[in-house]
Amino acid sequence: MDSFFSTYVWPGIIMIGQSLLLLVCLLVFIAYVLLADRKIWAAVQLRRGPNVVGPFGLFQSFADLLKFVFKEPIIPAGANKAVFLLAPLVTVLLALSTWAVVPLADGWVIANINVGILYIFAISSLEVYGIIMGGWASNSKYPFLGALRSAAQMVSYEVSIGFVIVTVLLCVGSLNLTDIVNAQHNGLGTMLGLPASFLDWHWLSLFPMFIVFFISALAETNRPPFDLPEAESELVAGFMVEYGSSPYMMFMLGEYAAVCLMCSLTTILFLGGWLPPVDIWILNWVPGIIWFMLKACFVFFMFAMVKAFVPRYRYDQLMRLGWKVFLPLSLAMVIIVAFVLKLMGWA
Amino acid sequence: MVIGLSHYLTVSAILFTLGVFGIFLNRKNVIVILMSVELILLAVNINMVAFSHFLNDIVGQVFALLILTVAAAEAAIGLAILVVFYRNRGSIAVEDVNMMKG
Amino acid sequence: MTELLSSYIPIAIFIAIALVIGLALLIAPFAVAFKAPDSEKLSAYECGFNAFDDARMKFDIRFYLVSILFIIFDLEVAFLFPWAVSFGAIGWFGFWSMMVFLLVLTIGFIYEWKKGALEWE
Amino acid sequence: MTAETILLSLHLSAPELILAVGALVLLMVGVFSGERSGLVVTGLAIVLLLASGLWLLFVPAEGLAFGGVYMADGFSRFMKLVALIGSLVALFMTMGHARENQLDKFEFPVLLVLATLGILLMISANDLISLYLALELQSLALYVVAAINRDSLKSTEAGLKYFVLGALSSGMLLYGMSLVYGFTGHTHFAEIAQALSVEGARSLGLVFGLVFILAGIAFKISAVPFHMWTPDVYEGAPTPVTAFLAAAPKVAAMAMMTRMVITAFQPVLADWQQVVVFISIASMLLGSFAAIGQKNIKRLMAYSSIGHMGYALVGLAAGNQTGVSGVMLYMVIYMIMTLGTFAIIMSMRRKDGTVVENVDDLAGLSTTNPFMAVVLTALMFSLAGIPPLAGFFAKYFVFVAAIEAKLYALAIIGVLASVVGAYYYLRVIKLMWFDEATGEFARVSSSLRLVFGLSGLFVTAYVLIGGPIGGAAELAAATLF
Amino acid sequence: MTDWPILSTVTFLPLAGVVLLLLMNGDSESGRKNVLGISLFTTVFTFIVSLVIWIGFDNANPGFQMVEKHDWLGTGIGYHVGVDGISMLFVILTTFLMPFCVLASWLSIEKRLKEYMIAFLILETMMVGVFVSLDIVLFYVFFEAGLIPMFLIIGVWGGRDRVYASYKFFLYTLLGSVLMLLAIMAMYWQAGTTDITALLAYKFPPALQTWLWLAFFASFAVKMPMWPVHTWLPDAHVQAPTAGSVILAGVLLKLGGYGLIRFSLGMFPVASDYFAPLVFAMSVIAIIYTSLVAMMQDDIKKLIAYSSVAHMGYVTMGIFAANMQGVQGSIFQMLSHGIVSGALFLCVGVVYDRTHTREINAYGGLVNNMPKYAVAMMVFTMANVGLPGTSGFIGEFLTLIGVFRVNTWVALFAATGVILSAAYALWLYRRVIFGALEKEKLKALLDLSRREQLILYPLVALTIFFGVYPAPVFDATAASVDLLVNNYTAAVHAAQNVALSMK
Repeated sequence: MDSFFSTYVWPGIIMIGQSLLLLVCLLVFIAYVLLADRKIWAAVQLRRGPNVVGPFGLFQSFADLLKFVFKEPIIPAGANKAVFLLAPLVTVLLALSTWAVVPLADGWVIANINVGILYIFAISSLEVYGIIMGGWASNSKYPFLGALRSAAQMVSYEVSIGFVIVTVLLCVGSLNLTDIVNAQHNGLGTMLGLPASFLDWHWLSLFPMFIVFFISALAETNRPPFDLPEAESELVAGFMVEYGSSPYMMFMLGEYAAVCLMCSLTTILFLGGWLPPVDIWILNWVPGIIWFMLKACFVFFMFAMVKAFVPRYRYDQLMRLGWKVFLPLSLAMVIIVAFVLKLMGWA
Repeated sequence: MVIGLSHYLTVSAILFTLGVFGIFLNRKNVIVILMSVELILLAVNINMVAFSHFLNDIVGQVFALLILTVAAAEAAIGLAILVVFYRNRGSIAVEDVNMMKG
Repeated sequence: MTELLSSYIPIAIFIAIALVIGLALLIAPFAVAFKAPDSEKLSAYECGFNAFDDARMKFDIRFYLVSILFIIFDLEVAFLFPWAVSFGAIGWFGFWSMMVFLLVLTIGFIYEWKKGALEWE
Repeated sequence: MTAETILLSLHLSAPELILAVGALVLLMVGVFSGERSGLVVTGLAIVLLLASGLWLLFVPAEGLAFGGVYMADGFSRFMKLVALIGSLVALFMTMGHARENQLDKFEFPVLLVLATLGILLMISANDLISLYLALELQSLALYVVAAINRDSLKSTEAGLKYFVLGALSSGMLLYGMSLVYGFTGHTHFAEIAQALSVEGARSLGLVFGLVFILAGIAFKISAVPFHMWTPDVYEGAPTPVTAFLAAAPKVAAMAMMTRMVITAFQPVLADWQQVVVFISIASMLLGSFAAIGQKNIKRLMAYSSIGHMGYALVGLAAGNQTGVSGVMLYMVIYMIMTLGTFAIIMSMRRKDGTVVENVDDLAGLSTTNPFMAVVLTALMFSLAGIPPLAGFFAKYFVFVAAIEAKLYALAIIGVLASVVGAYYYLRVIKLMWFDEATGEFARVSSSLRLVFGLSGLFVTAYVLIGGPIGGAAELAAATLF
Repeated sequence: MTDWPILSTVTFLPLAGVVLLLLMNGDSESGRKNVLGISLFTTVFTFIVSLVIWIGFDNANPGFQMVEKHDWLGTGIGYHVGVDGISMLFVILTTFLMPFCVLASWLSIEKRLKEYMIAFLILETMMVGVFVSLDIVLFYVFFEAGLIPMFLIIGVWGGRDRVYASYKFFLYTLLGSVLMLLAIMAMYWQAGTTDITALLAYKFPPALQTWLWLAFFASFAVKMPMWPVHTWLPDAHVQAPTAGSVILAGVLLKLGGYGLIRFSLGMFPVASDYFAPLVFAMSVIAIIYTSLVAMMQDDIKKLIAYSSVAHMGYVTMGIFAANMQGVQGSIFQMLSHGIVSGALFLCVGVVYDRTHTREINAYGGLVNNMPKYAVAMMVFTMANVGLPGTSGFIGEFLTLIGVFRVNTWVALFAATGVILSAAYALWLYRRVIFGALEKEKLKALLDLSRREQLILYPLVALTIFFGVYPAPVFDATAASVDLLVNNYTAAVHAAQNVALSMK
């Protein structure tokens, strides 16, 4: 009986606790990311943004949550009800479940599986299902077209994301996310004789890929300037037109969870994850999670700034960028990186 | 309960049977047929991977990867043909694929 | 096997909890919110008009083309992943094998490009 | 892999490499020179096929390549040459006839080259994986080719049917392969054979696998009970495509099946022999009886091909060296007869340009176009297996093998079916010679006339030239044993 | 001379004529003349060349002569030809009948003469080929290949029901012969060779012999034709053009008889002995039954066709009597029947060309305005009946003696056939030739033209010549038949001894 508890029950409870902790933190974090997004945008436009609920509007997101929950849920008469309701659930579920493998610091991960990046790649590919389902189930023209556009856009950029990841993998040689971060202990900088620093991270050695990844991440998550699926002037609110109440909120939640994931992924792949910028004792003393959060927030800040600064793309420009620029570019980079690695004997 | 090879094989056999029946019994939509075909290939992949694991032999997994690829290509071509057929016929119901008989 | 599986159990638990949260959010308004549906409210959004026909209409073939292209390139990535991971171990033979593969794909890509499969409008 | 083994592999697979590289180059040539480059690309494709064939002919290289998944031996060389001739002729026939079936796209020759590449690889495949990939390469190209006339309902329907049943057959084949892999632990033919020759290795799962594999291949060679696609696809696909479908892919599938059962499954001969015997009998009977009522000549040829596959399988069922050489010879002769017949079917157009496909449209051909009538008569008698034409010798060698293997019932049913089969071939001849003409055909293009002329010459002159061909087949078959 | 491949020359000489014809334009009037000229020249020349075979033939040698042997199609199939006493005369018969066929078609074939002649010349090659082949596959090839031209001849140039008749002819014969094909394969597998000389020397195990015998018999019985698979023959005869009927009756039926002697008797003696009673029964039924049927016919050609079946009954009977008289009689009967029945069909052709009917009732009293014709026809009718002094008598008489030595009852029943044949043949003659010349249409008929005289008179002469002096034939056949019969008897005795010792 004792062993039963020690082998099954306690680890189980620990796992549940860990998961709950991460999810709650994540949701709270998303709430503030949402707020930050609005605030940054407002700041750029010299507005104040939400500032009523709580000090500096800090509780705005929670107020929104309550509002959504108490709104009347509408399911259009022509809609396919089950699929209509399943769509937001799928979106949220998939967006959240990717987080199970993201290491927030060395060892701070729910499941340290050896194919972490593959898992993320796979689950995030599935996210398009939520959108397609939502657009199709609404049985209305705007959501339908919005969903199609959205899906096409997401898959277009997923291809280049895949290639980018391949270049990183070429340098690392492992699919484990922790390994990927640890591999950035030494790189370009240490080769030049410098101590381990931010120059070793992949953003420098794979700079073009870093840019491609960043922009593709924007497109993949339907962030501005690639938010065509919900371009108000053309398609009102894209695939979400018919949604209201908490299903609508769940789409938003899923979207922001995906954005946060992309930020973390950028951090892990290119910005050295939880590694300090310079390998000195004082910075090493700061917990890894702090560095990780700082870097992720920085990336999100870039996301928000892009949203604020860059005008929206036209759909054909967007597709052209994805297929005719990023795809060849990243493909070429894969070849170049592989060739250089092989030639220099680094791999 | 230990999950053994025979369990995988049973699942795969069931999937395979479903796929085959899906092709022959389905009277409604050609898309369903395409999905049945995919189901068959998935059954095969389960077999392959399961055997590969229990035989401790990597070849099965390599095979499975190749099957996946080919299945994708096959699906792409199948859908393309279905699209042109739809353009000509205006329907993808199975009973409408009946120009030629005998 | 068990070792491999056990590393996935946390994921399963995690997903289960995420599912619970998601379901809770989804069901909450149906449980607590005020409801007064009418036919106008339940009709599809159409800028003020009634819908002419079914919304699930024919759509541009390009979407289809894009999805096909995606499948092809995504699978290419599926081959690239293991190649990249074991890059150090496979030598020049492995390198050139993949280059040939990529060459074939590139040729396909050029074909699509020239055929206009990547053009929108 | 050392540099030498790689070079050796490349050397062994040079015919395929020529096609592979060539196909890619052709695709680029086509796409960069615009939509109207069909004829140029077709010409270049023919050059490619010729180059590959000449290499095969003049650079004899034998051995295993790419870690054993590719086998170049006498058998593969012989069958590849045959298949290449089939592809070449089919492609040649489309020249000048491309416009009416929308075959003037440059993709068409490229697809045919790719299909041919798949065919060559199928013949050489010595491992389940390479076999599957080769088969799919061929099939995928053919699915597209069958539906290539995008504006024709018939063509697209043919493509759809071909695709659905082809995909199903691939699925069954794969399922069988997975079982065979699972129960023997190998995918390499030689290793499978070795694993099977151990006492007690033959399990139920393996037998299931074997049956599924045979069923999958039976689809590809359109043998009963997996023949349903054949008549529809033959009828629906554009005629040049049908001509192609009926020729080289059949040769390749038969070669593939032969290599597989002879090298990989030799230890369980008793198991697959039953299946092959059954398939063979069913095909022969169905091919003979179902063809009787057909009005469309392409459908007629479809049933004819079903029947002929049944006869070819008689040789395979024997499972001995005589049988294999019989199968090889059968495929050569069958292919040439089929190509000739399809060249004639392609010539069936009225003076106002309409294409006719009914058997009745051949009425009185002997008065309106005696040359064509004589050739078609020779081809029909040959298909019926009447000496001294080539078709007789094809049947003779497979039946000798069956007798040698003591499959008397199979042989008796086979010859009786051939008598029934003769009935519907006679119908075609009767229409041409005994009936009054209902209309005249337009002038036949010289390329088609060349094809069916040569085909007719082959079937009649086989008695003179058959010796060396038979000798080559025997030598080639010996390499499998 | 000895080195010259004379048999191949004779076999393939007609094909040279075919090549010449292919180069001609047969449509115009002059083209027609040329076609006829070339065909006639080819056939006559072939006949003359074939006579060289007879001249060079060594009567004392029972084995095969003028042998040629080459490798051919691998897997043991060789090109091997030669003649012995049994086959040599059939070659001559074939080449002899061909010029008559050409002459008979001179006017009666109105359309597509060129193709017609080509078909005939190809047919000639095939028929000669059958008789000279010494390789069993080669034999089969020639045996079956003859179907193609004959099918077309009946179907294109035949009468009203030609399609039915040609199909029936083709499928019946094909069905029979595919079984033979299987037997050939089995023999090849058993003996490891397809060479007839080797197979004749090979002793097949009795059980296998039974099956092989049945398979071969199926083919030859259809070809002969024997009752009850004879029904294709009347149809084919009636529908075929005159020359087609001549060849059919004159040569093609002999292929069956030749095959029975060469293969059934020569290679499967034990089985032949075992099945002989069956053959006797079938032969007797054939003789009596078909003779009775022949009496009921209103169509001249059909009547002759049934009489052919009856005559073939004697042949099979004689062969399976398996003694010197029986076999020699059969061979003689076949040769004689080749000439006589051919000639009878030519006679029918003569009047058919004039009146375009074959109804017996449409004729009567022809002796009045066609005396020469009446005489010629009388000779042939008598020969058909088997009147002493004509060639028909010798064959029938010898076969009956042969059978008598084996089984009295069979001989007795068969002998009634002689009476029956006299009845129908004479009745036919009476109805056509004698009586009053009443019918208006007939009154204008002219007697034999030069061409027709050229056709019929040599045949009359031959019929009588061989009836009076059959020695040349017997001289040629004796040695080979003797060898055959001896081998046969030895094999049968050996088998019986084995069977006895088993008990």
